[in-house]
Amino acid sequence: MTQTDETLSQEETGTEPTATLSAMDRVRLARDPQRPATLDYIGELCSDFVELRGDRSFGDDCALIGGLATFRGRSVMVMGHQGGTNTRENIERNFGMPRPEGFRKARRLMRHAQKFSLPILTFVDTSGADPGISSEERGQATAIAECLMQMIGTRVPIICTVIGEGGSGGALAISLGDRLLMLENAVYAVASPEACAAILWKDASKAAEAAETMRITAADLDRFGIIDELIPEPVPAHEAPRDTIYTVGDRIAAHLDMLCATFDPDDDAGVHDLLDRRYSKFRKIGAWSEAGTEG
Amino acid sequence: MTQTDETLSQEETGTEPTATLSAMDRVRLARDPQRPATLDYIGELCSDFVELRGDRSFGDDCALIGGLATFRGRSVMVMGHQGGTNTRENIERNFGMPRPEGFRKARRLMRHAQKFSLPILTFVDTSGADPGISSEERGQATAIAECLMQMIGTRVPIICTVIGEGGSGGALAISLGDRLLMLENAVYAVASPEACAAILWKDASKAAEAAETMRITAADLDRFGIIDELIPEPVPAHEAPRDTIYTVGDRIAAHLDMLCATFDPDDDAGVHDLLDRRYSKFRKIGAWSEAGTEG
Amino acid sequence: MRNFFQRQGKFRPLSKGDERSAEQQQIPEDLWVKCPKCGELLYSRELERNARVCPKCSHHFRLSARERISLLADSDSFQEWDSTVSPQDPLKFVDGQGPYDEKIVKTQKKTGETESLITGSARINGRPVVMVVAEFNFLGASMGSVWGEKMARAVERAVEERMPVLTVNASGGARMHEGLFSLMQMAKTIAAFHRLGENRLPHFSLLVDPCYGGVPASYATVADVMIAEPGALIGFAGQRVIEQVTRQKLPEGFQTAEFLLEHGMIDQIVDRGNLRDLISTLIDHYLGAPQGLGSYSANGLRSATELEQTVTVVDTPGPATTTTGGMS
Amino acid sequence: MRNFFQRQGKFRPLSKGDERSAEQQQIPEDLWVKCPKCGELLYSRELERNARVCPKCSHHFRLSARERISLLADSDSFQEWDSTVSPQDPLKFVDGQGPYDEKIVKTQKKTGETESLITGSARINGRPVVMVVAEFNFLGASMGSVWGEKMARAVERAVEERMPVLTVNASGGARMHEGLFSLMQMAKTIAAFHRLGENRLPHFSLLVDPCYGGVPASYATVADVMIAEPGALIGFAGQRVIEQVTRQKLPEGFQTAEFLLEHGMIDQIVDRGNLRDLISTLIDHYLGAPQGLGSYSANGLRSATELEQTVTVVDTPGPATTTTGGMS
Ligand SMILES: [Zn+2]
Ligand SMILES: [Zn+2]
Repeated sequence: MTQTDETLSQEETGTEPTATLSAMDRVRLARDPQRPATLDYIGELCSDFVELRGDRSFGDDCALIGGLATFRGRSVMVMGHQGGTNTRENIERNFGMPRPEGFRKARRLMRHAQKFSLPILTFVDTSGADPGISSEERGQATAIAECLMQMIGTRVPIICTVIGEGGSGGALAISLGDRLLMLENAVYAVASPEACAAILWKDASKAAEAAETMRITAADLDRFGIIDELIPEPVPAHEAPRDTIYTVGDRIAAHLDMLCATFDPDDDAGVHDLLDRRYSKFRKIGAWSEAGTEG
Repeated sequence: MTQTDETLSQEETGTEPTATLSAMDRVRLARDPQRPATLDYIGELCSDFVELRGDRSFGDDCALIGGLATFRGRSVMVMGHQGGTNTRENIERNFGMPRPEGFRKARRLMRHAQKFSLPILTFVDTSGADPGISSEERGQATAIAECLMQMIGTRVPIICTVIGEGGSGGALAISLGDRLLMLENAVYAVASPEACAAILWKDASKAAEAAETMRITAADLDRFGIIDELIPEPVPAHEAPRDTIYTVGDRIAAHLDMLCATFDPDDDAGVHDLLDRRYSKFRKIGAWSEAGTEG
Repeated sequence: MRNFFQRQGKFRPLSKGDERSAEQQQIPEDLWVKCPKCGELLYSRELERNARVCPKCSHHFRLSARERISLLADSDSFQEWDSTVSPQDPLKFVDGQGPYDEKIVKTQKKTGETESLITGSARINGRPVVMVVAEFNFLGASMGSVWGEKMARAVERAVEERMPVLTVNASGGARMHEGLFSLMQMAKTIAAFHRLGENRLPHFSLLVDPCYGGVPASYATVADVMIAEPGALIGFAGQRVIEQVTRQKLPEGFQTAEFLLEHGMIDQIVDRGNLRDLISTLIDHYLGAPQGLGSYSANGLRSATELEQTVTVVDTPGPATTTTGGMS
Repeated sequence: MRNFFQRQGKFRPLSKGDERSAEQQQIPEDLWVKCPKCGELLYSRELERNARVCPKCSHHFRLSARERISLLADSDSFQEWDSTVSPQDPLKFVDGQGPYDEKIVKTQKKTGETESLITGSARINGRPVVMVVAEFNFLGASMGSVWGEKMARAVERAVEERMPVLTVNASGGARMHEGLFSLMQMAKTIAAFHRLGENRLPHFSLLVDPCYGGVPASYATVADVMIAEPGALIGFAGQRVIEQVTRQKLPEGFQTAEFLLEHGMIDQIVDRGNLRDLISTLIDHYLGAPQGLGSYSANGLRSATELEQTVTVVDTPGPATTTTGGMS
């Protein structure tokens, strides 16, 4: 439960998080349909985007998209959740909730990135994995698990950014990177406040209370050492989308430069070092006690 | 178009192929429902068989089965096509014609064998890959191609044996090993004689003529250097199933001993040598001419 | 194919001849149990002797973690690890039922366990194995920080000592009281199992009823061999959640072990009485039989396909009676 | 997203304003071509100038291998390799139409090609690339020994010279006249591409109409990037075979490029006019832009998803009119 030694210090980012919003206020901001989404980040921050589609066994999931792109002079593999801004798009993209095909595509793209030593950037923005009947039939749990297993061992630098709602396993599936950045008004939770309230309070209207109690804001998660950097949003992202996007781009670039400076895909020792640090990053997350001492 | 240097010479096998049957006679023998099939070989030659099922994304295909087994004191991964001996079984096993799930399972088991350095034994016995609508929907071509791509690079010794009908791409998918053995009355063809007659003679009744012309018998393929060993069948396999099975077992064991004698999974040079020989084995198959010389 | 052999032990399954009639219905509840699948009234001690498998319909009753260990491990071979690792309350979480830290203490008293995961080493038919077992009675085997920590330690120790890992997985979902710490245990456990795989040590995952949420969506479904007990309910999203979201009726047999087998997600469904021998056979395949022990199961196992054709009783699971939470 | 930019070249697609009416129907056949999809009568030379894409409905007419090369490669950059490798007749094959060796000679005279696969090096927007193109007019682009040999040589040379490989794949199936030699070319080609992959060099596979049998069931569907032309028919088994075997009516759009995209088998469907820029962008991503050239496509490509939403004309392919052979 300590911070990654390499984390850039808060001072470097310049601005201080300002807001005094409630957790539920931030949930609403994180879900705002006008908030910049993955394709907006790719469109503004990247050139030469070539979308790569399909899981090579069943379908293509538009709720989790990805492809090759040039980011600040580097070719990278970029991927992220993508919902819609209107009903038609939302149906096409299943409200940004990936089906097994989405996770299988993500896994395929990670392997692809590894083959060609392309760093990976992910954008996390989903209320969760699709909870439908056919998703269960095609192994939603297995698809997420295989994606996680691939990601944790992928031999290239990976930077993940929570840009909106980080919902449960569907968000985690593309979050196992070397850095986890998070916008100030994004949230990241093990279950939605509504679901948590319904289960633990037996009353879905207690969502705001649940949201507060669950500690789902970037500030909370920064304090817990679960995220590596909180990216301030001086105004909510949808009110200043380009500024937000470019700020995120700058922070990703700073971390990417740092990771790539010491990374050589042909140097086995360096690759192992990358994977060892990634292992330690997740190995130490948790809060437990043992024989009187805290873990 | 030369023989593998390592191939055991015919003398060692003791018996000489005896038969003077026509190609179509052998097609009929190869298809005889009483002819020993993959599960018969596993049952007689192996102990501790643990079937491993499923492609981990859509289904389990009973037309292509496999699992862990002990063969002559060694743990191996064994797999093969499996049809049925009655209508109910044939429907369950789709007449031994794999769907994409079957090839994806085969690929999974090959990766699994590689992870644990288990040699692979395959038994080839299918009229071909399933030509149905849903198989096309789920990428029959892609599934076969991915299986081939996996097999050619699998870092363990692989011995393939054609025990019945070797039909086209569905047979090839589990045939890219370090040794290709073939029973005397088995056949191995790019298309069924019936299909070939229908396409090239515009007359399906010319199947016997097509069978002869296509050179699909073990003796033909031995002469072409495409198979590594012809295993004699003094009497047709279904008339002496145990004898046939044990003869096949002895030949597989002889080749496996030879391959394993020089194979150490932890020795990169040895593994590369194995893969280089496998590459050369297929690299040289073909008949072409160039500036007057034959290839 | 060969004979499928019977195990000699405490939990030897009853043969069909041992079945009793269901007529004696006046006996106190703690002595008699009604089978939720076939309705048969079963004498408790006999059910225990049969590894809590209904002798009439083969329904597999749930086992506690300790019962599971005594079923699978050789007598007195289980050595528990890290039993003093206990949950904390990092969020100072208070829900409709009160504070989380009080809930922990109550649950610990009620169950006699410190947490929902028990880890240790054992022998199965003489083969050393790391054994990790979920306890569903402890807050629905929800995965929190202790689960992740104990799992990571157990798997790291397996790597050090070059032992295979058997996990017995049940879960109702994430330990929501621990917030994102809970979700991150999916990452922590998958990282540990990735390391196990890099070291080419096998992981056998046994899925038992019920298994939902982050456990099957992390390490439990990417094992080298995936086994489930007959009728076990396994999935990502819980059935109530799916019904609420989709407003569709769930198909019969949805999310059962049989459903998963049909959809290619698991290798085999194995009756409780055959688990030990299957695991020890697997260990021999991956790591070789220990010196002096030889191959335990000289007669081999039948293929699962063959088995199902014979043991038809597990082919037709009744309507699922268990409801579970899960992750949405 | 950014503007999708137009290519300047011989085959620049017509803008909509250039469309002509279909009323002049009295002109000789070799000057006018009827579009099989929309029925429009098209002036041959104008169709050529539009890369043989119907300006009205976007139907992509088939191209010969040489036309394809001139469409994709920079002017005069194509250097053919191994053009003297010719087919043999190892089986002394004689079918209902006569001996195979005579058929070869006739086909060579008719087409001016020695075989159904053309290999060589070229530049695309200045980027060196190994280019391998199937010729459907040569015995239906059936894959025989020459195909395998020329492909293996080309890919081996790509490894030596560290060049990316672009394959343009059409095929009616295996060259049955060469018996099992023909089937084994699937093994030979996949082996070559496995080696390319081990050397971390990219393979771009372009699937064009029609592509069936052993070509898509080997190297052509396991490329690093899978691209198809709109409306191309692609599959394992041919449509007639499937209809005969299953006695079912094939669903609309079955085996089209759009069908494959929907089923997750390909990355993108790309209009002929945009292929060059897509390929050169891909090369830059994998191998870096050549010194001095900089990034060719400074404005970037739009995502395929975006593209489809705009270019609706390729979303609704008419009933497939092409019938093909295939492998069963
Ligand atoms: Zn019962
Ligand atoms: Zn047209």
